[in-house]
Amino acid sequence: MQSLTLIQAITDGMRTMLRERDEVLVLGEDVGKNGGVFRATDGLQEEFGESRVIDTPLSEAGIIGSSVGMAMNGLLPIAEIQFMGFIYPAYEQIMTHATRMRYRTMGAYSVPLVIRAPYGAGVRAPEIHSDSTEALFTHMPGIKVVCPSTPYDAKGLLISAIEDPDPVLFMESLRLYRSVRGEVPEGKYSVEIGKGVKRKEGEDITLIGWGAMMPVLEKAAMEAEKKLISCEIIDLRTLYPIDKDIIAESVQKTGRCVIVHEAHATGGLGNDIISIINDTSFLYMKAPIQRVTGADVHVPFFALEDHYLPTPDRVMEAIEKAIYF
Amino acid sequence: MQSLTLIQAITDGMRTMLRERDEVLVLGEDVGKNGGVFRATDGLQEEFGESRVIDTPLSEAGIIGSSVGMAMNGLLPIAEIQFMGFIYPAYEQIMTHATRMRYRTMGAYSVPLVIRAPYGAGVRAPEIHSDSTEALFTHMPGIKVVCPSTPYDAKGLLISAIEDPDPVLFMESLRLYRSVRGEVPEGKYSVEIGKGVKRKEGEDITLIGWGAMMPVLEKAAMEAEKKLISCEIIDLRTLYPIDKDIIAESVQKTGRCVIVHEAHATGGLGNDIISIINDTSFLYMKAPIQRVTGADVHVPFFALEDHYLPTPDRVMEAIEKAIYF
Amino acid sequence: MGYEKDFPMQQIVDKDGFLILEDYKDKITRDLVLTFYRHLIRVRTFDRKAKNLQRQGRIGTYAMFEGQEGAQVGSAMALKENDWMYPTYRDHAASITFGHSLPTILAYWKGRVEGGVPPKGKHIVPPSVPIATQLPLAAGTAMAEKYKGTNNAVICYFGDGATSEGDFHEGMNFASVFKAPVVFFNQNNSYAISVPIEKQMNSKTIAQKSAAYAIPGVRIDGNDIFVVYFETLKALERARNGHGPTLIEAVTWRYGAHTTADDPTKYRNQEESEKRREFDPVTRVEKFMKNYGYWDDEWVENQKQLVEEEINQAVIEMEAMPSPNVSDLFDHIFAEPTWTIQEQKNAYLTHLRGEASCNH
Amino acid sequence: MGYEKDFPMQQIVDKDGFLILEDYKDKITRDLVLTFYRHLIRVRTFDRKAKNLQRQGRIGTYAMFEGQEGAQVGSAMALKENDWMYPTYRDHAASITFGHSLPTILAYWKGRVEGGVPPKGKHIVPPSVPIATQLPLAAGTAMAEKYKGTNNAVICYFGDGATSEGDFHEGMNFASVFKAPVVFFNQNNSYAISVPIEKQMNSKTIAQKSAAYAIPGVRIDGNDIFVVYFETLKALERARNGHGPTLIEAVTWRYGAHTTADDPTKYRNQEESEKRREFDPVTRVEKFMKNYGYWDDEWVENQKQLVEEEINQAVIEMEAMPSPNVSDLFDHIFAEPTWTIQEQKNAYLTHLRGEASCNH
Ligand SMILES: Cc1ncc(C[n+]2csc(CCOP(=O)(O)OP(=O)(O)O)c2C)c(N)n1
Ligand SMILES: Cc1ncc(C[n+]2csc(CCOP(=O)(O)OP(=O)(O)O)c2C)c(N)n1
Ligand SMILES: [Mg+2]
Ligand SMILES: [Mg+2]
Repeated sequence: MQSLTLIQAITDGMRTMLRERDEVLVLGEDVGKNGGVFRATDGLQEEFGESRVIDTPLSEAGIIGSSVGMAMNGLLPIAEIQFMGFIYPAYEQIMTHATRMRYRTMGAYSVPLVIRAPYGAGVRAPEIHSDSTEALFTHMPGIKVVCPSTPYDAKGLLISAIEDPDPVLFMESLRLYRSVRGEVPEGKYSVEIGKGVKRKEGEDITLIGWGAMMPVLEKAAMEAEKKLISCEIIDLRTLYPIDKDIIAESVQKTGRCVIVHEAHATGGLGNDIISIINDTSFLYMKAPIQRVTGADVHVPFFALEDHYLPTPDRVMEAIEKAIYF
Repeated sequence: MQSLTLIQAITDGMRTMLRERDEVLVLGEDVGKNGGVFRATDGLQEEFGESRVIDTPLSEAGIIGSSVGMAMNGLLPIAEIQFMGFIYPAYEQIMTHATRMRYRTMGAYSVPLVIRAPYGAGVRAPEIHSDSTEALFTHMPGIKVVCPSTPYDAKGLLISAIEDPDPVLFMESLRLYRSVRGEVPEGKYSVEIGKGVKRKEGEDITLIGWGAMMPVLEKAAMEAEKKLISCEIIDLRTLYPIDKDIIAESVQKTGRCVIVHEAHATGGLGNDIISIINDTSFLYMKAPIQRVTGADVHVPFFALEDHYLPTPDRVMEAIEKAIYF
Repeated sequence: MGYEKDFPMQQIVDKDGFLILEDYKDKITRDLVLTFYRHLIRVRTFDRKAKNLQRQGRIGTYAMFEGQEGAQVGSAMALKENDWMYPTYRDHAASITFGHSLPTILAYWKGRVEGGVPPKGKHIVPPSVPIATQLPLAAGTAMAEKYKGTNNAVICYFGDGATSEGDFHEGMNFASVFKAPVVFFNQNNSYAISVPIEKQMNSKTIAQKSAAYAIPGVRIDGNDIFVVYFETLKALERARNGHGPTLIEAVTWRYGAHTTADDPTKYRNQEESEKRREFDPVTRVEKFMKNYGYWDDEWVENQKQLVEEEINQAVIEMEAMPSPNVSDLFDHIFAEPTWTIQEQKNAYLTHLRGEASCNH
Repeated sequence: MGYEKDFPMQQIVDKDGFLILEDYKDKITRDLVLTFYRHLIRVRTFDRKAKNLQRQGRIGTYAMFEGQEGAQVGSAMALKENDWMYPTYRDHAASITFGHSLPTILAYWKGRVEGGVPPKGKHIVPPSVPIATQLPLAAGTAMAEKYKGTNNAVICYFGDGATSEGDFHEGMNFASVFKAPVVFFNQNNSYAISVPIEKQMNSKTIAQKSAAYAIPGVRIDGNDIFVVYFETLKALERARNGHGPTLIEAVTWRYGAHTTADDPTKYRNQEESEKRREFDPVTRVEKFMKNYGYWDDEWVENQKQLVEEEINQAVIEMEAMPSPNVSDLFDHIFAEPTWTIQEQKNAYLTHLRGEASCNH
């Protein structure tokens, strides 16, 4: 097996599917000749040509809108949005076309589209390059949202997303692009959308996160072990639909939970998870669920981003709050 | 005092402020000569002229973007978006300009902008005219969201919104426009943004809603009284920031809660409220919090909208579920 | 800045029904003229019927197209079987002409999701409601045809107001950059609800906006079905031959309200609309038929009757539709429902059964 | 469709520094030329310094403008004190010329929110990052000036890539419909990161996009600061006089990478950039000064030294800034923080104090 970084695994996933099916196309700003501003599409235009790996105009509504039109017409576009903070010009296209076409035609047309978007803070990028706004998409009916934290999952989920008959927003952590590395099978395999994974077994408390927060959770869990607190760690991987069962099963065992995400507290996915726990596990909970999230403030200019992002220390504090409630 | 419908109260609020301050402008599609497709701006262009009540091109990003530019330059624009379902082309402008300009300039520029948007289902409107997507805005730092359910509150909150130094999204229930009527003072008064109101005292359970859901809650509460269940009803009025205290105070008394909204369950404000209760009132809760909401599906074509919208019956079921938990 | 002179309004048949471009003489066959006429009276009858149905509360809000039939029928007739159509809420004359089913269109306005379903084997996308957002889609659908190497083309309808939206621009630019086989067919009826075109844009024509994309722009009399048909044919031909998109501005007029929910007396003098009947697209073909000897009372009466029957039948079918299926609320969001949707559906169906048993 | 001939590229001074439009002879005063030169060397020195600071890790990613100084300085010099400027991330030469503070600009790239604050009494909006989204804002700011009845105007910068965005179109259309006093100043440097203009648009010029809005469009040599200055002055004059917006396309070139994070060898031959130095905007003024007797070695040396000192001083100031204030994360979202933000701030400051006490 090859050992790849997260971004290499993503490239490999696209290459695998470009080889597998002629209907697969890659399009976006700078994805062709330049191979993407992060090099996620490096080498793809050379291998598959300009008709399959397409440099588009600087036009997010154009990219998503035309991808929807292609997807309705039998193709399987993978559209790159250069940074999640620049997806909003395409919001209308996602909101009223990509996600509604199947319903509006009772399935006569569907939109098997993948939207790839690098997200998140922590790499000292200029302002507005660091948004983590998954919640603005999980509230839209008709689109799935995934966010891998390992190279293996990244490739497997990307392949599932490409094969999914409906739109999938595929969020890629900028911070993890080159900072995680792992074994990735050659060729085609898939990781099921909608399933979380337990990264660590534990008894006392459940830590829930995804994407760039996973290393933060792992560090916090190590700290907690020193204080003899045993943490169970769940990596959600899919943000819509959230894997309810893995959450319920875990919190029913531990009775305590800390949820961690970069996005703002209000309207963040943490609240969806609390709601799932309320629905499934009310009687099991021994303490209020703790959230460690970005504040209700803009992701700041980078000089302050470390103060915005959840840290192992803050997670540790939340763990203790839940444990010593 | 005058007895006005909700929409008349809104018109009155705009007229009051147009008279009060020269900086106040109204702009949007069809707001001038036509007086708005719902007649919310009826008579305003006649009274204040074309330079203050402006028919714009069909261009939501243009409307919001230019309003931001005006607001930064000393004016107090009230921008109408014809239906909430058509606000998404302006999403980028709201997300990265209206809401971020104060932060990005440390207050050197601010954006005292009001965005009015009729929302919600239930009036047999054509598809995509019935969205209730407040949660897509409450998750944005830098904008407040209000949603009145009475003519008194409508005018008072609108005036507060116009005087607020920051952007406010003002959601107007299509369904309530002409179906509620009430006493409205002449001239200027205000209702504080950020404060909910108790519409009914009760002992056994707290019902929380806003806007078009208020009559639904009231009917359900009447049904419940017949079964000797005493409901306390809270009208949130402001959706960001949510009035935490009024919620905590009430659920700490009743120990039970039903939250009702039109929007989809996942990512809906119901989850934010559950999260507030988790944070403030964990030990008081006697039963899981119940939500009665739209499903995770598109607001349907109108032949099915009654099956999408929360009804008093569904609320009643939720009340019983919470009571007999 | 006087671009309007670069885009003079083209006509083939004048308002009195006389051929003014002799070149077209041979191309205008009897069959073509009669087909024009048949479609025109069919869609006009449909439109009036639908408006009445709304008045009677048998369907919901409806967007009338009376006055715009020449533009819609002429352009739709230029399409080939496998082409794609992106209509708006006002373009039922186009979609009917292209082969849409009348009961389906009525169902659309009755708030039935069945109303969005295209007819079998025909690529008719449901009416676009958010203005101008269909242009990038149409560009993409056309790019896909090009990618697949077919000769199919796409037609995309939109109004004068739509040109102010960013998506108009992005769609045009994409199509021009990728030489997508798409015809952007604008119906300039001078109004976007109440907003007249002078407030919508500073340019005197819409055709001149083609300059921004360096694609052909054509300004035509949208009430002259002859010029509409032949210019759309040409544009489609260019598209099929790999020469990319064309912007057609068909100048026309809606006689009535924006929709049945609109009161046009608030913003314009309805007398003007009456005067416009002088340029009526249906009457013009009538006059042409009379001028050139194609008119046959009996045939016309016969056609009118057929149309009447067909439309009455459509209303019957629409009203005979089984009542809406609650499952449709949940079943078409994803190919397979997520657990959230499945749970919500189960809960709701249980609730409905509970209600049903309570009430009986 | 051959619009490019309607928009020929205008020049006043050719690449060898010779005046080619004699009409301007009297308008080109010694003072003007020396001011051009002083600004040009100032901003070029700043730009190179900033790039080096990034290399040394003393600031973050930085967007160089070398090659585009003529377009930026010339246009900014045409502004009056109370005008507004909407720059992008690449337009520091413009904002510096208009009076922005150098340490503030460096702070911007150091990830400091202080970098977004305009200088006192000067209307300089923070650099626009989401491409083209500033155009509607600029239109609105200009509409407000018009509403207030001032003679102030707005200049709005954007690149060739920005023209593909819907917001470009909506901003242009708003400004033209409302005759807003704004100059849309496009720097066509032929690239949007890696994407060459031929893939960005089908039109040969950007100036011709003015046709869509029926406003004046002007195509100029953006490396000829003379034509930039005089054409921007004219456009501002039109704006102030109530004649509405102008679209200026200044054709230029960036020599270097898109930003310090970009590797241009992936997508273009860097030799071409070196060849472009023949058209350099700074050298051109040098040549002009030499050709027409304005060159004075001593004055030039003196200016270079002053600039060097000023910039070194700015770096010192930037680096002497107190470390970022954590409160700034919370304090500028609303005029008054909401309870959510206040609670989050309190909790975070408590956390920080806890950490501080733990670590000591
Ligand atoms: C994005 C969006 N904004 C607003 C509306 C409301 N609206 C419906 S039709 C219309 C006017 C459209 O005018 P035009 O494009 O000229 O088409 P016409 O109705 O004249 O056929 C408006 C503003 C909408 N449907 N979508
Ligand atoms: C909406 C949006 N999409 C994408 C980006 C990423 N991006 C930053 S600069 C740039 C290219 C801009 O090109 P151009 O407008 O020509 O300006 P230049 O950089 O050449 O000055 C892109 C794609 C962005 N900042 N905003
Ligand atoms: Mg129109
Ligand atoms: Mg450029």
